[in-house]
Amino acid sequence: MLRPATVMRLGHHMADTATHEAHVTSTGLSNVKLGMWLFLGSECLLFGGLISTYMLYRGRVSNGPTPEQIYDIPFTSVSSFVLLMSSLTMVLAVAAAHKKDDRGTNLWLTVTALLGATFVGGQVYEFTAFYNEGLGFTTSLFGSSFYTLTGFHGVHVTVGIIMLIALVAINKRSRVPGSKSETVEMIGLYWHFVDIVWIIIFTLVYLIPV
Amino acid sequence: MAIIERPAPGTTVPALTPAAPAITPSRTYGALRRPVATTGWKSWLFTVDHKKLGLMYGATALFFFIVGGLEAVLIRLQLAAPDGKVLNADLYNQMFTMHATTMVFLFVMPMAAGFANYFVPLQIGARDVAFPRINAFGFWCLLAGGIVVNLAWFLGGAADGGWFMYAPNSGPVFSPSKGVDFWTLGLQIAGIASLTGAINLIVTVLNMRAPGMTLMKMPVFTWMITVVQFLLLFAVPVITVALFLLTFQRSFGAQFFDVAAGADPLLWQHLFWIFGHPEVYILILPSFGIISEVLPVFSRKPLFGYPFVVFSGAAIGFVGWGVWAHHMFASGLGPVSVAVFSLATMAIAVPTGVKIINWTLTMWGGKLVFTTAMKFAIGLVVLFTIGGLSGVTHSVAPSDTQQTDTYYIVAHFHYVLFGGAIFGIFSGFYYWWPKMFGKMLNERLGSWNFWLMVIGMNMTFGPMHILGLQGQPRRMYVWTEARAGEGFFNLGFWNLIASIGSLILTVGIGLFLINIVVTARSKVRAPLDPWNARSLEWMTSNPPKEHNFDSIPHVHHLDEFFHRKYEEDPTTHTMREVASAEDVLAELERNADKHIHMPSPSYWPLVLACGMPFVALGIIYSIPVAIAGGLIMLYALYGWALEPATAPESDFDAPSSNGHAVGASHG
Amino acid sequence: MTTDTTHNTAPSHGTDHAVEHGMSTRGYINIALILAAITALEVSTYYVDFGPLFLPSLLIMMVVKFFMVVSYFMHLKFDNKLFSWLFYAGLFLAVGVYVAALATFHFFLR
Amino acid sequence: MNHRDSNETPAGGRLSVARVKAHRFGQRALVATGAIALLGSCATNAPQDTWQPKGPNAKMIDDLQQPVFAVAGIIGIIVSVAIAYVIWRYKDRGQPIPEQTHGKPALEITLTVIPALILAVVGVFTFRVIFDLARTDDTQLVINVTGQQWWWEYDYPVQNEWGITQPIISSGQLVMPAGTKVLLRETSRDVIHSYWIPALNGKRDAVPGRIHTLRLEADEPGIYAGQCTEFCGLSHANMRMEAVALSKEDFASWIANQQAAYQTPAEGTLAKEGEAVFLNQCVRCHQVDGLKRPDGTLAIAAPDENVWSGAAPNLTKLMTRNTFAGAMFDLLRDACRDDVWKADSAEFGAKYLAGVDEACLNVNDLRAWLRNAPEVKPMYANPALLTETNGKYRGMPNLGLSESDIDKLVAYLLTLK
Repeated sequence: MLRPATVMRLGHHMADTATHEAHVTSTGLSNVKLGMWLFLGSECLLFGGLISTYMLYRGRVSNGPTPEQIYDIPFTSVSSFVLLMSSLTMVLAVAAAHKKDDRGTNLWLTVTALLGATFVGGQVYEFTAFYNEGLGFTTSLFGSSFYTLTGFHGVHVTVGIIMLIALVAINKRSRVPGSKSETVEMIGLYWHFVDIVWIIIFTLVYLIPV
Repeated sequence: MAIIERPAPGTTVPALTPAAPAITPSRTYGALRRPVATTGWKSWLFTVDHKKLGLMYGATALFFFIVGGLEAVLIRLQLAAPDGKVLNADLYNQMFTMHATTMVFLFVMPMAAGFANYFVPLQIGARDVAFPRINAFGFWCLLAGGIVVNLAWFLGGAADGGWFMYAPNSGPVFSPSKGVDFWTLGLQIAGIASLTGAINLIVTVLNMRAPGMTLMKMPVFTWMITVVQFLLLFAVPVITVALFLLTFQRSFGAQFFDVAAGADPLLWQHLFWIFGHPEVYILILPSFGIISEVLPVFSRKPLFGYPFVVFSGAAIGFVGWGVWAHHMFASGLGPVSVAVFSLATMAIAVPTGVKIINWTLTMWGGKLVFTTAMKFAIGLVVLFTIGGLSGVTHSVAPSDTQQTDTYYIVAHFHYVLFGGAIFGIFSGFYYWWPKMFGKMLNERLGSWNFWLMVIGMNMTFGPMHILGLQGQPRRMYVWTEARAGEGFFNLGFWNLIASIGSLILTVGIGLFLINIVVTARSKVRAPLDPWNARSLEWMTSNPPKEHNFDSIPHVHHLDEFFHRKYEEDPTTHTMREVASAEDVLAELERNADKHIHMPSPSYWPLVLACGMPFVALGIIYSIPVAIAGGLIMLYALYGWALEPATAPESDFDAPSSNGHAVGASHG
Repeated sequence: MTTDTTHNTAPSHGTDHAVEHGMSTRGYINIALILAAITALEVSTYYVDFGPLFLPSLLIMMVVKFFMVVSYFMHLKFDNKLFSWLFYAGLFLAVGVYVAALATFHFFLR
Repeated sequence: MNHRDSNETPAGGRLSVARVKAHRFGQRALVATGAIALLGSCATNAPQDTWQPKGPNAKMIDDLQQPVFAVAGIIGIIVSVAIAYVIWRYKDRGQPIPEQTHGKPALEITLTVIPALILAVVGVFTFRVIFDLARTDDTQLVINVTGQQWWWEYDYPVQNEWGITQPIISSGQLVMPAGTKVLLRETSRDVIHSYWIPALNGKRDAVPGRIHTLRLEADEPGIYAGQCTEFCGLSHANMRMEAVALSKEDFASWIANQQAAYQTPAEGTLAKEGEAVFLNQCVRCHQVDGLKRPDGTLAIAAPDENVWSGAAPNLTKLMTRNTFAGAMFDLLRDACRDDVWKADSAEFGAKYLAGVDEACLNVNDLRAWLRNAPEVKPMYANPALLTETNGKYRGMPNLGLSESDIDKLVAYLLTLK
């Protein structure tokens, strides 16, 4: 009979059990990574719904400006390019993390966060400009669905930036090189997903006229 | 969120060697120290144990079942006679909205989640789920969501737009009370529970199976739960979008369903039913799974055509995505769409029929033992068949235009959901009660419970077929003598029968509650293997220890436990016992693992979930409250992110308990 | 599902990891350059008239960019196929149901 | 491994015996289902019975659904009997635990293919009926139907071949010629409603911002009951409709009367005083075509300024209808109502066209309605929340009329024929 006393949640068993038993999963894949991919699959349905709502309503302008009147394609192209490049810096951060290069990881994570912040800043500027041109959240169906879609995306980017900054902070205190490499990879997946959503938004929302 | 519950293979190994000690966050960052209580209320509030959470899901669901049931009784009392006076129109509308909402989102879904939480890890031979803290968080979200939705009763009236909440009737003009706001935000919070639960259980099933348990050796209950989690994973975000649009319209003046601005009310219907139809299978498949466990056990035979049952379950899950518009045959979609969705709906009847056939053939040639669990399982097969066949009659779209929004539909889905989902859940109660609490529910009371429910259910919902075909629409707070007709099929008589039936049903369910009390007071412990069961969850004590299994069994068969107990006689091909359950268990204990580390309790899931109702109330009443809720959540996330899933000793806020085994003493 | 790896094959997955992260920094930069070039081409549709090719070319470029990021930056091309299954299941369902829903509004006939 | 797939197990042998038995049961089931159907068609049923089509569109649906019901019934009986048999036959009587057989794929596939084939056949017929019911190219008469909380407005656009030379706006009862392919063009002014006359066709939602069509055709003159079937708020239960089919001649005289000029009541009568009350109160929302104010100007109702949905029933020929308040109440006393509803198709037209006179008027309900409408028909749960509609009413408000005003109004309304 197993003594209840041996059933402990104590840390000093962690090292040996962790390296032997707990790591072996049935598929050989990481739990967190599986969970992240499932989450991203789920997010497809979320953004799909928001994009569809926008597509259905983009031409319904009972009031205020139409998309053609206010979209500033050159400006949005630049911010799209910034977000696209942040995917490159993100992937470089992941590569550095796998090489246990914490300096490189932190550098690229910071650059990614800055690029993301630039994108969000651009979005704030864009929203302000649109608002001043007469497109409020409640102005028309186009306004409501545009701000909801791009707003949801912006919130995702912002959450990503917060995670990046937090990760850099935690990483800097870590004494073990590469200890957060999987976390870096997970945030990377999230970040790239946000980028591919923008790839779709940029084409469907901005480039294709009503 | 990149929250690491268990270290992942390969990538983080160096961090965990003794030479390079891991960070101990409580020391480094000064977040709350970990809770440690192993008994008392604290051990429940901060638990991450999948069994405790399963029981908490179950208790919550049972509470809401009673609430939803009382709502249903009030509805039937109102409709017992023409021009009912029990409820006024406004209360009636709230009542049927909340009855459906409660039963769907706060009873059947969490009850299935409870069973899934408790039994999926046991059935696959795991010691916990993949993300224990997220699991706890999911439960608290569900509870928070349920409270928020029902809070509206006390704050100016509950939601009154029907559970389908069609726009524009759900807009601020046509539903001016705050009920719909509480409804959207409450369901949004409960949706987080479903989404996190889905990710958690899928990863658990994919990654944490015992050695040898391939996917095609998994018990069917686990399979069906897995299919359901995939449905939730992909369906919840769709309703999330719909609910956000409605919240933005009601609280922030967005125009999504404002027809004057050019909106199309059918957008809501599509979003709702793209979620809503998979939701139907989310409700029924767990019960299919339960009886696919119960029928083989009490037939002493394996499930007939296991791969067919598994694949038909998966097929139902998949085709279920292509049939949502059959809820909209009268909405004016145009003939092409109607024809396509009509044919797809017929197609989904085929895999459903496969299951009925397989259950029947499972019993064929068996050695049938009619325990209460078995009776409920057989009840499901018969009643679900009736519901399925009435479903086929309205897959025929033109015929559906006569039937939709009448009591015929009410009859149909109650045969499917009451006769199907709820009978399955009751079967699960009787079957798994000894496993969960170490005591067996009283079989005599169980028999009364079953028969009163069968009679009550058929008396309540059977006549609704007639009512519907005689043209009585749903969702009417009164019906009138002028449209009741005469003769055998008059509405008056059958409405009365239905109402009487609902009272019988209430007595039947009341007996179950009495049974719980009687069982809890009884001193008789359940035997180790009361049913001569077949799957892994029975290969441990009743109730299981906190770590589930002393040693993780290696799996060689579908129905591993049965095959450890029985061998085939080579001449007669019948089975004879070679080992008792006690022998099998003793074998496992002999090889007990030396070091078992379990995930540690945590404050953060509860704190994080507690922030959400504040955000919801804040959106409804005052934005600063929402900001306060957001700050609570941020603080919880901060603490969570720094806290490892399994705590180092120094983390605990009290001396470690003296090794008392947890979970065994709770009945 | 056929992605079930049994218990005893798990140790071999260390070698998968080498493949998983096999792309060099140079490779990532090349991908990014291609992505940038496609983006430039996309933006050019705003200035140059593509005629009847306008819509199809934009959609094709969008899809190419999408899958390049998913395959290379998100490693789906190199990773275990299970990840692809999970993600593409969501993507496929999303595209399927929303395109069907929009079709019932006669969205594509306008 | 002890999982063997043997074809010659005892269980397999029993199976085929059972199939023969099941077949026999199937035949009995067919007879039983037929008997139930017969019983159903003989009984006097509710007026909204969906199994008694009275026109070709509903007939098309019925012809499609009856075989489906029959097949479903038979399958249901087969399954129930099979399960009953299994329960009886394989009950634990101390037999040994049987061989652990895992299934027979061939049997399984057969039992999958059979329902699939049945459904494929059903599918083909369904397909045809869906498209037949969607036809709009053979329409003979168009009527616009607009739903609002909680009544229907019927608007007959100008169609000279039917003698409709000016638009007719009516409510409460849909009047149409029998034996004629009528096309309803439905929409709504507020929330979604659904138009449903079970004897004539299935239901079709009336959605704001969209126009949906619904074919209606009645074989015989008569009155056909219906009910709004999309949940539309507080008085959803009270939103009823009646479709009246008249012979072509009767329909022509109904049209002629609807377009006849307004006749003001004689001076000095109670009705004339009622007209003054009407002009003072009711005309804010309710239009009576041709009604003039004392100064000689036409009285034009402005419901859009007072009611959220923007319309109120046009009362021009109120007493030619048999219902009021969204068909929630009858304008006829019960005896007179039954006389019209139960008239045979030859006499029906004349009885209907006679309209409502003082002897037949359901004066109690009408007076209760005029006294305090929201009390007899729920229209808003909480008057304090009317701020959401900028103070506009949801349906008819309580006008606070005195009993003598009500006397006058009733007398006046009786002249609207």
